[in-house]
Amino acid sequence: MTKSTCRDTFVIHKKKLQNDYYSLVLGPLRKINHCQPGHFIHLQVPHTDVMFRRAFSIASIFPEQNALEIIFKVVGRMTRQMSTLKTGDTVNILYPLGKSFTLPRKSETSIMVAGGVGFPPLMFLTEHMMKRGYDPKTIHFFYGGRTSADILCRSRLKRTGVLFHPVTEDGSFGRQGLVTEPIEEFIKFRKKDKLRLYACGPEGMLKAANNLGLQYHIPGQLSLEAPMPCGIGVCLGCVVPLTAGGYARVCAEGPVFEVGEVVL
Amino acid sequence: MTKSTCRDTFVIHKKKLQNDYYSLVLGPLRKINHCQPGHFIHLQVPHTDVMFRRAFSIASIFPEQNALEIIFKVVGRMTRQMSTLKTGDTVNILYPLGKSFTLPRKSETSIMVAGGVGFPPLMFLTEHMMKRGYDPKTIHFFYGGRTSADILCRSRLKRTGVLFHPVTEDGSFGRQGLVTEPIEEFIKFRKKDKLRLYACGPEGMLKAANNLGLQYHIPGQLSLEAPMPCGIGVCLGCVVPLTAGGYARVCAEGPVFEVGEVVL
Amino acid sequence: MTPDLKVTIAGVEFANPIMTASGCCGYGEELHRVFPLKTLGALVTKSITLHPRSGHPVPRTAETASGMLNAIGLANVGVDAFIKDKLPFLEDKQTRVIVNVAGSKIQEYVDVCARLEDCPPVDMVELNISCPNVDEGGMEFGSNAALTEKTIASVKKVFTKPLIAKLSPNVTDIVEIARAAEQGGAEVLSLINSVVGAAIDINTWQPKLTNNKGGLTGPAIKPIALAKVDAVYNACTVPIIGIGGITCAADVVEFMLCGATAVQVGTALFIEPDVPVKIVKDLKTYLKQKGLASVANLRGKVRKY
Amino acid sequence: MTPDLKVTIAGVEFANPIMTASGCCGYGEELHRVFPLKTLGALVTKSITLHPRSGHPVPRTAETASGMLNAIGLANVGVDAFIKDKLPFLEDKQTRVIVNVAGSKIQEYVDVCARLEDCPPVDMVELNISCPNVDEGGMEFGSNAALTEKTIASVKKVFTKPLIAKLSPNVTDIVEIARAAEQGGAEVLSLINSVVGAAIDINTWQPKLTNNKGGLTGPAIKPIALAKVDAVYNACTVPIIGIGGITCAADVVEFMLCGATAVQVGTALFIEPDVPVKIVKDLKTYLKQKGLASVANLRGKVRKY
Ligand SMILES: Cc1cc2nc3c(=O)[nH]c(=O)nc-3n(C[C@H](O)[C@H](O)[C@H](O)COP(=O)(O)OP(=O)(O)OC[C@H]3O[C@@H](n4cnc5c(N)ncnc54)[C@H](O)[C@@H]3O)c2cc1C
Ligand SMILES: Cc1cc2nc3c(=O)[nH]c(=O)nc-3n(C[C@H](O)[C@H](O)[C@H](O)COP(=O)(O)OP(=O)(O)OC[C@H]3O[C@@H](n4cnc5c(N)ncnc54)[C@H](O)[C@@H]3O)c2cc1C
Ligand SMILES: Cc1cc2nc3c(=O)[nH]c(=O)nc-3n(C[C@H](O)[C@H](O)[C@H](O)COP(=O)(O)O)c2cc1C
Ligand SMILES: Cc1cc2nc3c(=O)[nH]c(=O)nc-3n(C[C@H](O)[C@H](O)[C@H](O)COP(=O)(O)O)c2cc1C
Ligand code: FES
Ligand code: FES
Repeated sequence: MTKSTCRDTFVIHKKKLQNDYYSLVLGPLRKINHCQPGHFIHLQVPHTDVMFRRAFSIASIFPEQNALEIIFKVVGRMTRQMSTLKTGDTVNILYPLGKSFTLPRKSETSIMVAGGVGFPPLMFLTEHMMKRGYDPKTIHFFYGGRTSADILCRSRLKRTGVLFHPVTEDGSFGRQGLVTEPIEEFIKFRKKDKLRLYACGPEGMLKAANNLGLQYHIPGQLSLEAPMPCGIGVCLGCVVPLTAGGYARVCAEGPVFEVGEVVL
Repeated sequence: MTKSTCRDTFVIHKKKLQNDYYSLVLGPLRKINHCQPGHFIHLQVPHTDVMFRRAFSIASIFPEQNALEIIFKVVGRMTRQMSTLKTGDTVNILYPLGKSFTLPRKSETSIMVAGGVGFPPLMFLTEHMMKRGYDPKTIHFFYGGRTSADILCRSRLKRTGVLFHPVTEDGSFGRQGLVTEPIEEFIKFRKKDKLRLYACGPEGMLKAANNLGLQYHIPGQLSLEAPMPCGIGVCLGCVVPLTAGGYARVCAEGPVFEVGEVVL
Repeated sequence: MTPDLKVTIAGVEFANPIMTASGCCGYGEELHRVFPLKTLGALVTKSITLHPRSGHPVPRTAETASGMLNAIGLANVGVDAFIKDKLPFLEDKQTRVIVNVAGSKIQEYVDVCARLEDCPPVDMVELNISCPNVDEGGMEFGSNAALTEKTIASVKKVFTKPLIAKLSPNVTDIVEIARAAEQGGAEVLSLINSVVGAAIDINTWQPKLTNNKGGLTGPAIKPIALAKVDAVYNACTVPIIGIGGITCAADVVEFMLCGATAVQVGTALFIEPDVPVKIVKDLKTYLKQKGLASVANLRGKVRKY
Repeated sequence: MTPDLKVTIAGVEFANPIMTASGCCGYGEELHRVFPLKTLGALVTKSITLHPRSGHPVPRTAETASGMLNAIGLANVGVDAFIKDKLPFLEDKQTRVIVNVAGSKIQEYVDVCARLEDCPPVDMVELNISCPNVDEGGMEFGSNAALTEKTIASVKKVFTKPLIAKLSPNVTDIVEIARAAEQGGAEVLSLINSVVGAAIDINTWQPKLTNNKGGLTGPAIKPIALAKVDAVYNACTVPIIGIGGITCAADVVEFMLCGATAVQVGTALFIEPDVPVKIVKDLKTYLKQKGLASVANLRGKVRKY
């Protein structure tokens, strides 16, 4: 695991996406290239009454500007305060943290399973793969949300050239239903191919993706969430039970785990 | 005592004066005319890690805009955060609080003794007296500071037409020395007049003003400071010993006390 | 359907379970300038002693992380002046009046309560057997089971309205003290009083309180208070009034789930003096959202693992 | 002149008085990725038990006002794996190593310490007789004077390096326990461990910890810790390590003025993992500003009223 740095940095750019979703670009930061898809940062706003940092997946990096992007949804105390940040404001971040995704073989077909605020790391993974010369047509990006407003950065995703499969529960964008349904169809249809799963999203989605992986013997990785007091592996607060017994720390052994590795 | 209101309001205007001094105009607020010179507000910034409110003297009111002004100096935790407030930001205030100054008789000559952040309530008193038709020449405004940068709002004061006597310890503006020296000279010189003292400033200045009042039998009032958890008289944390024995609450019986009333 | 906020404690009905804590609301006059006291289930007065007390020299308070220390020193007007000058104000305010009583000897508690016995506006007395701020032994009562029982039993002989024993958290086993208070005849238990703490000024090297130490209160101590309420609720049968760090309706719900029948709000009044108004409103909203007909439906309903 | 940060405790010299608290720094590996461990006076390991423990189910932590609750359940690799897999890493890190030991029976403490006796990198052992998170009686040791003395005396027979007794704040009279620990042979006292607390989720009505209650730590408890350190310092002669809510050099100074020779930083590491670096730097600056030659000049110098 690489070293992590704890430092003040600035809001370079803030953008309201849709609904309660925001993008924040933070920098300047040293060694931005050490940030890999799956890594997260641990963020703190100064002088707030929220004592602990919050974890945010890195959504992309801008090496020329020594900056990184996170995408967040306003759901509680910290994110509400983050939504009032302005360009030039100071935040403190600890980065990069966690274990990153393992890239697929170029011969494999990747199934991205994204939901809600689980979208950012998979977008990073996808854009990273494009830079590494992967064929966009080997990536099927399934993106689920309750409604159209939950499906972020559509044009950005499309620009990568990957095969985009939006799914919404209310049918307001893309196919109607849960994202796992078309994925199972896809898996059945492409049984012969070497498939690989990458999932990040709400608990139910992760469970379903994990089950699909186990059921159809598709290797892959899941990125988990857990309340993280420390983010660096010292408090033992963020653990998840392992199928092999015992616990693993989501912040240190994860957040990226292999399909079948953890009890969801 | 009047009723007090606790409510959210906005930063209408913020201005950096000199050095670490700022002016904040807050509003809209109802019943702004209930705010009298000597009254203070109890202010809280949302979502901060500073738990208790801080007291600020009302520096002026703008009845047409239903707004009031405070002037503060950055010295600690709360004021540092207040210095980053921007127009449109929300703050919560409890107002008006405390006992206001008693106006002098029109036949009396008023000696204002202001120092540091004790200046705002005396500026309010002065401007208030002007509106009430007092002759500006009956007001001698002694204003002490360490250096020129501590003497705020000079042109505003001069505009009132009062007799302005700035004093700085380093002589960089006005007379050199402590403000109490020229006041004593003035008192000796005007012994025959009916004088009245109004003082607000650092502890040493208040002590000196109180002593001058006692020594030369000049009636008057002092506005005190004390750490104020509640500001409304219920915690008994802000007390000051009375010369008659016992304690008075600075927030409720004060902050304005008669010369000779309290033990300084 | 508006949820029912009424609670009955020891036969006395309260309009709602929100009370203001002793020492944080004076004798009611100042708060009434910020909001009408009838908003409250009850007002609990500052501790009353037999003789007037002017309290400790300043500084008497210090801010700490999400809390404060205080060592006011039981400053109060004394029972006679209280009855004469302060109690009449509370008579027509349409809220229940609980008088908190402190003393340094058992006889002092008895004497004060005997005088309150004949005051109709007084609905209950809360015995502060747990104040950490008097040298004469204020805290001793509350950290000794036998003394606790004896103090309460002695007061019961002269005071016939319901008696609340206010417990100290500064003990190894609060259940032991709670049981002793029950045994002594306390109809209600209130907890917690403040937690002993200290703070030092690193510039002057002096304690931040002239009393050297004081009582820690405010949101910082809420988890401590909840654990104590839970422990006492599981061991005793009398109703409990939960106190400690309450600032919002969600906090009230936490205390009630742990077994409190009512709660007292203290330090939060310094931060937001009209916070009881908001709490009562938000508590109603919470009950509605949860489809509960009465606030009593929350009591003790925590679903332990 | 650079002020001297060195402190000597029970004959062992520490480069500075800043240690990381047990359970908040693992076995050192993770923190070393954020800052070099030689910055520290000492690292105190997570509590080590005779057998490995996986700990309580999640949720194990909950955020509270200026603090947190935890009920990790003494998750650790067990003494054998610790000695084999974890201790070697600490050997060349140029910091002192204090191994925190927990158990549910006296014999367990003895067995673990006996194995640590022959491990050269171990400079001291800290006995956690105060962990509130194990049912088998973890806390009982620390709230009973006789048991405290006996536990320590038993360990002393097999462990010859200096022994620290870590005290619980959840007692009526910490001085009684401190004296018993001293009596048993503890060369050092460290205090405080976490304060018992609870929190309830008002949506699910379940406790926020699967253990139902847990230990409160962080800035919220600093005033409590300071009062306890002050009390013990005035009653005992052995050196004290102050613990509880420390986040900055100013906090360290407060603890030292109250009598601590060194301090441990716990929860603050979760908020700012490299905070010890800043504390050491700021402590130097403070001493310079005050014209003090050594950090030892602060010890016990509080000027009481
Ligand atoms: C590795 C990792 C990566 C992450 N990446 C992202 C990301 O890219 N984007 C993103 O937006 N978020 C991400 N998160 C989540 C993020 O860290 C925060 O948890 C989230 O933003 C909420 O923080 P908050 O302070 O706003 O909400 P909080 O106030 O902490 O509340 C969080 C949610 O839980 C609920 N809640 C609060 N308290 C309780 C309680 N006691 N019981 C039950 N529910 C409660 C709230 O209602 C709210 O819905 C990630 C988390 C992890 C661990
Ligand atoms: C009635 C009244 C009116 C007031 N009017 C004004 C006004 O008009 N303008 C204005 O600027 N202020 C005014 N004040 C003062 C104001 O309320 C605040 O106290 C002040 O602004 C400092 O707040 P802070 O949080 O920034 O500083 P804090 O962090 O509270 O620190 C305040 C000062 O005390 C020092 N300090 C902090 N902690 C300690 C300690 N433990 N021991 C010793 N010293 C310490 C700090 O270094 C700093 O100098 C008034 C106060 C009162 C009571
Ligand atoms: C400034 C202050 C004064 C207090 N005075 C008393 C008192 O006189 N008698 C008493 O029983 N409790 C007193 N208390 C304790 C409170 O009633 C309450 O038990 C404690 O503050 C915890 O509640 P909180 O966290 O909501 O403040 C006082 C508390 C504060 C903060
Ligand atoms: C997550 C967590 C785990 C802890 N584990 C232990 C432990 O295993 N053994 C122990 O003696 N103390 C343990 N503690 C207590 C700390 O060592 C320390 O005494 C306490 O946290 C107070 O210090 P703080 O406020 O700086 O955190 C733990 C504390 C926390 C927050
Ligand atoms: S968040 Fe502390 S160990 Fe993972
Ligand atoms: S500030 Fe509370 S009584 Fe004055």
